[in-house]
Amino acid sequence: MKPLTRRQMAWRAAQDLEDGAYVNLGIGLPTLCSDFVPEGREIVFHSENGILGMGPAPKPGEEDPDLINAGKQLTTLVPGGTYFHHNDAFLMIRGGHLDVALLGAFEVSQGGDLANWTTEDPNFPPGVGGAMDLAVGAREVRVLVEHTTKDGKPRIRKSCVYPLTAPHCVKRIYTNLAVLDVTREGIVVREMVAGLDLAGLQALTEATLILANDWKKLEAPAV
Amino acid sequence: MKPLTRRQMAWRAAQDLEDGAYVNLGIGLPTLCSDFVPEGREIVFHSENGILGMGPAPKPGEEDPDLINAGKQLTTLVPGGTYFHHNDAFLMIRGGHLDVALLGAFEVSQGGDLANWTTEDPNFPPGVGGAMDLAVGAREVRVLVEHTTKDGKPRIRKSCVYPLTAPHCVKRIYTNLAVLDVTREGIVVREMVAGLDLAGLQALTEATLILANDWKKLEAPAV
Amino acid sequence: MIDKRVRTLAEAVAGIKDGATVLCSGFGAVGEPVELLNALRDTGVRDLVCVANNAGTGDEGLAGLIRDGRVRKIVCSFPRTTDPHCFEAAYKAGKIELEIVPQGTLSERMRAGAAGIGGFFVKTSAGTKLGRGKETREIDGELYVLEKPIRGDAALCRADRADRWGNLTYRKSARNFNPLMAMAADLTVVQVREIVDLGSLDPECVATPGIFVDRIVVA
Amino acid sequence: MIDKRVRTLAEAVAGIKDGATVLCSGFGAVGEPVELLNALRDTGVRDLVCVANNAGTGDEGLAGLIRDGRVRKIVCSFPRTTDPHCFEAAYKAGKIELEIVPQGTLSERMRAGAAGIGGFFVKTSAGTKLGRGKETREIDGELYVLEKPIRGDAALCRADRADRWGNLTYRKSARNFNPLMAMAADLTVVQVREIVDLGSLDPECVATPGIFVDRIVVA
Repeated sequence: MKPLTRRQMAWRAAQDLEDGAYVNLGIGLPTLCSDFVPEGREIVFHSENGILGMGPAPKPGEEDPDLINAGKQLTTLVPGGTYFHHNDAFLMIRGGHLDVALLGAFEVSQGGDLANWTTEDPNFPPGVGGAMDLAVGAREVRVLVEHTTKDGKPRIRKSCVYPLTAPHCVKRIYTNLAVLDVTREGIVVREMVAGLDLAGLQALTEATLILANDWKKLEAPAV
Repeated sequence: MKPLTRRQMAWRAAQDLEDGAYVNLGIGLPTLCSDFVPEGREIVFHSENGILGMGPAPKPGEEDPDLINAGKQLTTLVPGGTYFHHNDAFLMIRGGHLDVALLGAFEVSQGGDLANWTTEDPNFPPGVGGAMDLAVGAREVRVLVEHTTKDGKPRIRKSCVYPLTAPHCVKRIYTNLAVLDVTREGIVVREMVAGLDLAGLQALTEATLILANDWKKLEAPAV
Repeated sequence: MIDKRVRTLAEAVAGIKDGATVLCSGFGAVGEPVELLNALRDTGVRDLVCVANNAGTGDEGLAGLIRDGRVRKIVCSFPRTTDPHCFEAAYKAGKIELEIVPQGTLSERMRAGAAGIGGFFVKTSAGTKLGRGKETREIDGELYVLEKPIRGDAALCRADRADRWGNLTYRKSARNFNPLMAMAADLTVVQVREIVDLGSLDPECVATPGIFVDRIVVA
Repeated sequence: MIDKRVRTLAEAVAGIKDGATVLCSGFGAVGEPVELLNALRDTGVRDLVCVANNAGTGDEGLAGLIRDGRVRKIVCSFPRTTDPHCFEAAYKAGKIELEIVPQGTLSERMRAGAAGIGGFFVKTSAGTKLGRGKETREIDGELYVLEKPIRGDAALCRADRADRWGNLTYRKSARNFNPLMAMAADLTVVQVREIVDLGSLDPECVATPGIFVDRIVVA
């Protein structure tokens, strides 16, 4: 069994972004997806700090300190991009105008609850940013997350242990091992990496998994 | 006794607009006030259809059909003026950003209630426009109104007969006979036209009037 | 590729169904998408609920829809604007339902519909006939009424310039309800004076980002 | 004559009192009115409640106010941004109170404060720890929480260009919270890169109309 790398996970998630979609990429792993938009598709990336039409990172010498993404990294604007204030940025989020929010997670529950804002570590002050707004507002919430923690504990659980970002919001989960859909019947495995079977994946997952009849091998190029 | 003309009433109301004030002028009589701003004062006129910094009516040949005031008359923009959408225009109104709304009225009550949107005439459909928003939102609501109806009935009443635009909102009333302030103690006469005494004014007013100690003669130039 | 341009007015208004709630922009005739409204009438659609500031002026646009009996109900702040004879005739004949909403409340209700706000409290109309029957609440000693969002099945708007992504600019006071209604409907259709190349509108000066727009047509 | 220009940073922040609620704009350091915040610190003011997206970065601006113990409480969405050491030290020492508000809710609460909205219902935070203790309501089958407006005694903002009426434009993503906070305070003070002649800003492209602005200073 060969798990996907983080860049491969981002590549896989990017394949599902449809031409013309308005998409918000969460801080961290999801941000990588913008590097892997399939040729010929126009995706409009939204940033909660007032940008539609974010482009790639600037080339050396073309950085503008007034142009950053939600993760506070320097970014660029593509032709057709626009600027607006924070309140309009969140009107877009909360009002259901974004097609997809691709978010990171600590945990996802069987019912699609998302926990991605605090581990309640007393050493760190909590911070929520725009996570809760994105989780309730985007038309479809997808999550990019390693299948387990570093010490092997499942991140896809019967119910979340960490405080929720929003209940019942996640539709699809991309992990380094599988692509999973949250459905009324439970969590359905759409794709698994080669060398893994349902029992093997279930052993790394607390939530009960259902294997789709038409499940596929999860593959990604070396990116 | 010589009542003010409508233009003189507008002139008188305009004298109280302070330098730098943000002012919304209601449709009809109040709109005339913009012609009488005292020399040297910069007043910023607001229009609920998305304009700050309305200027005078356009000169012949300079009309722009896309530039109208709230009364749907052609208007102009002064240097420093700006355009914005309806929702921002009403954010300014409701959020207390306007210093003064100068409105027309059917009736004003002793307690400052304003009735200016419908007479409930079954022959005409009602229409409220921005009147209720202006009445509750402007920092100070002033009213310009003929002291009585054409058939001599008082417009300044103990309580309004017509449906209210907003309760307790009017601060000052300019009529063709007097300038009146709505106070906790009652309606105080600040100015009266020459030849009129309190008894004479009271006879034309249903609300109980109090004469200010320092009341003045209400005078206006021939405008 | 994102391309929101359509070639004809008929394509632009296609799919708006009988009984739809249609946000009709404009302040009087200024900023009114007259040609789109005429095209909507030509589809034969009926039983519309139209949300607008006024109730049509002259014989074209919203007035034409009303004259031809296509509007079951109008939600507006001020029905009698310049030359409202189509509306007045329908109203007197009892052929159109009228809901009067204060202009700022109308605007804010659509913004709530656009912004995912489930309801909001305003002072406007509290203690008046238009506030009757509404839930009220005293907040910091003042009376507020609860207002609910309005969303359109469709919004018909008018702008000055657009690009193929649907980014829009307006001219002067013709902006009025357009950016607001464009945000508050499931299908937003915009007639524009001119379509320009992507990237030629100043990104600091776009009044309606394309995310809110579904179709644009030159008219 | 309307002239909102002041000559010095000290004049710009004069009159902000101990205990004031101050809206501090910026997203991280971008769009942060660092020089105004430094000038505010220099006034010696104490016990501030600061409303911001983050809790300061580096040692200047909001971070400096926190480091010097001037901030009693911070209301923000994400305290740990780039280099938040001033905030972290104060937080660990128990010297600053922290209220976490989701970024969109924070933004909408300030808009409500600016717009005369007494309260509003949003889905954000419903069913979560941050929604606990809030009034809830089911609307069309979904759970909403009631949120209340935020207003500042003062707002400190940063813009690109201004005229003497206080009309403002911004640069790129440095716009962020600035137009919003400028609307939501009793006293709005803005530091700008440049002041231009009245009438030279395009009236279609002013992002903050001067009505919201009280003082401008070049910094």
